[in-house]
Amino acid sequence: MANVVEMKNITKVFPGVVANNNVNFALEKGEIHVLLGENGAGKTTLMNQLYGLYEPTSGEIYINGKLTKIKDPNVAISMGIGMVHQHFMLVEPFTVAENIVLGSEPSRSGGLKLDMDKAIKDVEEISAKYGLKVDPNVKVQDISVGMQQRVEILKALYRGADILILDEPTAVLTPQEIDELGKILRNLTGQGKSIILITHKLKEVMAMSDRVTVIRRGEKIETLKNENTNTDELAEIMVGRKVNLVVEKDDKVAGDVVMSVKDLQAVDNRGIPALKGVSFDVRAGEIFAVAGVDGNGQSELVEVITGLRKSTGGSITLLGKDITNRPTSDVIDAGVSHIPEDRHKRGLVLQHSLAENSVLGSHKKAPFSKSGVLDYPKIHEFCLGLIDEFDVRTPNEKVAAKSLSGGNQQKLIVARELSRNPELLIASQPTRGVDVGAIEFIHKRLVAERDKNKAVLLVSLELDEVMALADRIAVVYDGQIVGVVNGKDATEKELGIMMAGGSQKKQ
Amino acid sequence: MKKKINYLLENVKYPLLAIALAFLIGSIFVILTDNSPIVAYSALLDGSLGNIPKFGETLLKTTPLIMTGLAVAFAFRSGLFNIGGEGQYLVGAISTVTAAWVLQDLPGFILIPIILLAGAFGGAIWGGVPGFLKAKLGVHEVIVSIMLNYIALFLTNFLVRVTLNPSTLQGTEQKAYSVMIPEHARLLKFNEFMPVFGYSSLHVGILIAIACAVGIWFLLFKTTIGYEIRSVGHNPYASEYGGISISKNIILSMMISGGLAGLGGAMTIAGLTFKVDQSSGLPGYGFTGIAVALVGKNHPLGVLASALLFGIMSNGSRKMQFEGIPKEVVGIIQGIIIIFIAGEAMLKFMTTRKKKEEKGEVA
Amino acid sequence: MLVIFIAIIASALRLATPLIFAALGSVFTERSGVVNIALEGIMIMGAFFAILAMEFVSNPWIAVLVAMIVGAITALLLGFLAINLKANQVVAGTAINILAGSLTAFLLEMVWHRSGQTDTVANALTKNPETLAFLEKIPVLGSLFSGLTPFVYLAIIFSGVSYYVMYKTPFGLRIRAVGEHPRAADTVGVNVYRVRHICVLISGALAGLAGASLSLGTVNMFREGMVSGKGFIAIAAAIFGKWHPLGAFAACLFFGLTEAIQIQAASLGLGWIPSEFLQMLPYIATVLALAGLVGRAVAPAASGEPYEKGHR
Amino acid sequence: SKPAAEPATEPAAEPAAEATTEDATAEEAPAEDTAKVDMVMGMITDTGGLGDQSFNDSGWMGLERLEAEYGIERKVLESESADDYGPNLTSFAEAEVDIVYGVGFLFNESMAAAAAQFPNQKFAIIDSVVEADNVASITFAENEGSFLVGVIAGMTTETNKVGFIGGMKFPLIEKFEYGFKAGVKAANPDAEVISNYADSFEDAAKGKEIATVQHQQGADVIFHAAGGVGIGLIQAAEEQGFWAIGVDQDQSHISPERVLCSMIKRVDEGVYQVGQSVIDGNFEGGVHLFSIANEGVGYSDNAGNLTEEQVAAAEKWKAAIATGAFVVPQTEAEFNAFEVPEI
Ligand SMILES: Nc1ncnc2c1ncn2[C@@H]1O[C@H](COP(=O)(O)OP(=O)(O)OP(=O)(O)O)[C@@H](O)[C@H]1O
Ligand SMILES: Nc1ncnc2c1ncn2[C@@H]1O[C@H](COP(=O)(O)OP(=O)(O)OP(=O)(O)O)[C@@H](O)[C@H]1O
Ligand SMILES: [Mg+2]
Ligand SMILES: [Mg+2]
Repeated sequence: MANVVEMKNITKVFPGVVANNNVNFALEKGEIHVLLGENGAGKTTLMNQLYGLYEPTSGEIYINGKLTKIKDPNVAISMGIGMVHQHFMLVEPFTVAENIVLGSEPSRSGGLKLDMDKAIKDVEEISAKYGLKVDPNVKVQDISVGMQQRVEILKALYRGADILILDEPTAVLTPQEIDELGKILRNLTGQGKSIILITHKLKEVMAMSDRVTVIRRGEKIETLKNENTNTDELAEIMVGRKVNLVVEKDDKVAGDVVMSVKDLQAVDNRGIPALKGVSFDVRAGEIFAVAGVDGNGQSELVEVITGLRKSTGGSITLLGKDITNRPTSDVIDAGVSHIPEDRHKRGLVLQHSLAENSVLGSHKKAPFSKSGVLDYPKIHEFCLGLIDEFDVRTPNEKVAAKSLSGGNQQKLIVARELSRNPELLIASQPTRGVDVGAIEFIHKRLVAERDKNKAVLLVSLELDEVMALADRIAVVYDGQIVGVVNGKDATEKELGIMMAGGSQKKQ
Repeated sequence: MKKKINYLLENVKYPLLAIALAFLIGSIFVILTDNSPIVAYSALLDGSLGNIPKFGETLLKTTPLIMTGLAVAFAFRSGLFNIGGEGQYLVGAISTVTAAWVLQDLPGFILIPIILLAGAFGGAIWGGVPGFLKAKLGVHEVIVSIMLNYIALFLTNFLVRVTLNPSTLQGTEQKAYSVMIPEHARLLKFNEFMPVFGYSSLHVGILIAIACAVGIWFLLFKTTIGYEIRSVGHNPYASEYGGISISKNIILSMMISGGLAGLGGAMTIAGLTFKVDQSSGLPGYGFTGIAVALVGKNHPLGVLASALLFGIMSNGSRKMQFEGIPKEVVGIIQGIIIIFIAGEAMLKFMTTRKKKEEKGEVA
Repeated sequence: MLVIFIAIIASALRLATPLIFAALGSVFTERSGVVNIALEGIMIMGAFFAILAMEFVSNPWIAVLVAMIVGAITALLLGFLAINLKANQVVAGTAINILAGSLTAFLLEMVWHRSGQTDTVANALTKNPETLAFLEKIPVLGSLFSGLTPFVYLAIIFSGVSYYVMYKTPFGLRIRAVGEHPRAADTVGVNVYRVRHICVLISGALAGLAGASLSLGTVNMFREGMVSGKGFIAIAAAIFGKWHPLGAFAACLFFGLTEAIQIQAASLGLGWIPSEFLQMLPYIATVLALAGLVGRAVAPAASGEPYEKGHR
Repeated sequence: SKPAAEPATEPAAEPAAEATTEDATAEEAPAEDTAKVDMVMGMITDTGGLGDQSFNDSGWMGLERLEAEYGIERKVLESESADDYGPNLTSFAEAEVDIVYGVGFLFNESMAAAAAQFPNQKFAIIDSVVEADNVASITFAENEGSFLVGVIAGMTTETNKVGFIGGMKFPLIEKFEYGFKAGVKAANPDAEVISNYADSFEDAAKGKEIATVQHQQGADVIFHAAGGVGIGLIQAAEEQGFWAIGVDQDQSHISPERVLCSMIKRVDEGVYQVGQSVIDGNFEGGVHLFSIANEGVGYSDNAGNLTEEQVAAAEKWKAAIATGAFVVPQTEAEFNAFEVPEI
């Protein structure tokens, strides 16, 4: 088979970091090729060079056999390369159609008039052609993540991409959406497209791809054919050691109710009801999971509990104390810790040092402050302790949080939240976008909390995670709980049906 | 310790380079006026630092700039742009006069702190309004503070012309300025206890201003209030998540910011002018404060240095005018300095490239 | 009453005109993600160079063009600092404001050998253009048109054109994308730096025009202090109008109207109000309008943030 | 170079019609003929600065004459803000110049303080009175000059409406306003005066707007005491075809066809005379009032727009005021009580 892309001896140096070291990579026509590697291994960097966002420090790139200097995305686009970025590159207040045509707008009167009608028609056409369903007229800020993903793919296809790069496209998708994406991708290769996929999920790697290239610490380790490998081997190559992919967890009888949620109601940012009467209890010594497709009220549920959003009805009781609509600081004081779903938006003040971040939420308490004055020596000492205990990879505790990789940022957040020794730990997408090593670690800590007889509320879009960790699983659909099942008995199929709003299981 | 010195050097290296370059370019303008740059700049230095009284006058000019610079810097730290220093300064001034008139029977040691606090309080209210509207209604603080600048100006003019006019309060003829604050409400002058300050009108306000800078530094970087304000400035969502009230901190920070500017106005009244004039324009300290803050990198201690720089230029320009050099030249130099400091990246680029070239030569 | 009403409208339009140009300029830069606090300074430059140009040319329109070019060049400095050097945009703008005030005063001194003001120039643009003289014959409304200057018509036209550019052209889509999410624009091949530079240049030209409309369009001369805060009011108007060209236009008109009412206060029977309170009227009305009606103004998301390629 | 060498304004703002003999000699006297007086005289402007077309410029012209005639050296400090007044005064005093002028009544309190601090320094203040032996207070009867142009306005108006534009509502500016109103009343009891304040001495555009509005309200003669704001008035007069009356100096050069006449306030003369007394060694503190009686205020018509009849009337009132036949009002209260005397 012909190589549509060949990257030869690519080295990319950022100040102080060698992100890619002499990497060789080839993409064959019509294949789906996975790039696999831990956080910070250099996958995104490699692809950004292919797409012209960064220039390689050294090395050569051949497209369809021809040496090409890709100095900016325009060159990449003209070479038929399209990229769907790890963090979506969508302009939120724009409509779907506007986002798709941006940069290659159809126009009339010699470019003086934007032809929106044509744009909408074009979008409808390609959307039908590739089976990617979107509504061209709605604003991106109002659509689900799954649809945003499709918009991103359409953006690339609209520009005539034959080579598609997808950077962690599944991190935010539901199982069904992931399946669907798999089908879409196969459909695309069927139409002659070639695809590079970046993901951390080994199961997907096996299900979706033809070949896998593993990168570790900026260096290419191996390229394998799918049929010749398995998840355990991949994990080992990736991390450089054996990884235990199964969560070890003993049976345990749950204790008293820690948090009781009754008939909770709330609206979303647009004022549309997002929670329509949700009730459940979380007990000491159990992991209670809320599963469901993204956008069914999970985010709002967590926000209401933690005081970040006002409820419009119902009540929340924590250890017998009413905390409904209390300010966040009261909720924290009542013994709730919270690993937020979006670590950059909520979890960290990226410009602050790790030390300052390590006391966010407890900064007003002893021993970190006394009569309003912060005790920095104590804070630094405390942070160093967390870094040590949770193996946060960082030069020291004084660097800004933004200089850490996503996985390490997540570890710091987990460390901070657990260090408060909470009665209730709310963990929202705790392993989103982190590598297997870190996943293993975070999962162990969640189970340890449960084993310490604390209550854990886990909100996750990943069924694997939910099924591996949860003692009980509540499935939400359209702002309501459609059913609660025992973690041990749950099957992926059954949960999948409920997540789609399907029939309720035995009550 | 050495690290600290290095850090300091790293931070002052480029501003100093910027100043040097600006003076170099400024000399073109001096030459255009048929004057010698050497004469001009020695006049600038002599006029501002030539002897102790002159230095005193420089510090006098520096005092309000420290306050408005701190005001802007502080608000910036919480993610807010306080362009309303002008109005807050004015309201601070008029509040001081009002308080001094109403409470004139109090003894000085009580009256002086009270009138200064009144000024700070007035400024805090004036800064708090945009803070409140931003926090509660999401109204952009920039537009409200610009509007409040003018409202403060006209309100002050009205109060001076009618309510606080000596003709109203003391039965004299109508004046274009307010009543004077009583002798015992005035700040101590340096020359009253340190005769070396000679004719200089420098008053103890400069010490208060320095104390404010140190206090604000402490508040910002050593206390929970500062921690919260900086957090809100960098990431309001994360702050909210950490149990920090965004609206409380926006209001608080605008009030502190306004209070600083207001105290600046108060000290000018209590230490120098003792009255407020009817005026057709804004006093200018609020706007200069923006430049002061930004040149000082929004750091309270940086503000001290940058206010001094502005004070030197402003006071030194007197002597330059004596030498027949238009005061505009100083304005031009000020602008260029700020441009170079803003374009620090350019200077860094220029100097690092030079280093590389040097290395290349060695190799 | 009708006469007063028409007089107030004419007055409002005239007073609003310089603000409109500058506010449109602010809309362009803010929409592309650059805060242009230098409008004030650029207006001063425009006002001055329009008059200076009249020393050399006799056609006032060429002088207007010169003002726009000088405005654009001044803005180029801002663009260079803010976009290429990633300088703090407010600092850069403040520097330009300080520089512009001093530089024009300095040049005034060098050219006219005095301070304060230039000579007056002949054939300025302070009257209703002759080609539109027929408008003055319209009954009742005629008196409205007789008081308008060519700049007033230009301001109205430019508002419409700006709206069209911003919302109906591919370039406008790119401007708004660059201001909201520059990286997204970058990844689809939109040159973020170029779009921002163009917008900054446009805002400079418009602010230069605003300055010319003050000097050439009202008093045929340049005076120090003639801009006196109008650049800042224009920024406020752009925010008030939620960074929409027509919104900004309406906001400027609102400012003009309140000021016109204040001048006409006596004939409206408001003469008993102390003049200072009448002076405050436009500003108080704005704050109330913002608090009561307009409320939250969400700035373009990337406004004020330098964009760096190859960073996240 | 700037002020030190060049005249601050073109000599366009020519001396008043009733030019004094000194004026003539001032222009002729060649500097080298005169024995150079080794003196330095300093002037501090208010925040309006040089180029204000008003008292700052006028005061500077007074020093210019001293420079031309006696070869003294003149220096200027322009105040950036109101709190510069005190420090500017002290820095001149510290430099031991021979006299320091503070231009503007806002110098009042700071000059009193400086005069006490530097008892051996000679000071002079324009438009205000500071009671100290070392301060010459140069004041003007603006109401009297304004009265005369009021008379002319009252005779000129055909609509029986005239306008007044003030800079800011200062007592000083009100002296212009009520003097003017009294003059209008004296010449034309039926005429109404529309009065507006611009709250600025700079905003020419606003001046034009106010003038336009006053003209639309019927005013066909408008007087201003508003510095640069008045430039807008004169522009409006020229475009819309009504009369403007200038202030402080003869402003007919701006629009010879449309500036009817100007009210003259000879700050230059005040500065000159006090400076001369310093040179002659007979400087005296106290009030130096410049009024119609000593030609310190008046009116001028360099463009020749006044009719003989108007000039005759103005001269009649001028004589009456000079002899003290009646007192021209300078405040609202005095104006309200003002009865037009029989002359
Ligand atoms: N813009 C940049 N500036 C400096 N260093 C960078 C930059 N981008 C990436 N790096 C460095 O390059 C390394 C590789 O980063 P990259 O984003 O390619 O990792 P990745 O494999 O995509 O990780 P993840 O799975 O977390 O997305 C990082 O560890 C980081 O140190
Ligand atoms: N501007 C930058 N300067 C330096 N390093 C950077 C920069 N941007 C990213 N990096 C580095 O790139 C690496 C990967 O970052 P990235 O944001 O892709 O992490 P991630 O694990 O994918 O996180 P997330 O899941 O939040 O996307 C990190 O090591 C981070 O330190
Ligand atoms: Mg990545
Ligand atoms: Mg990632």
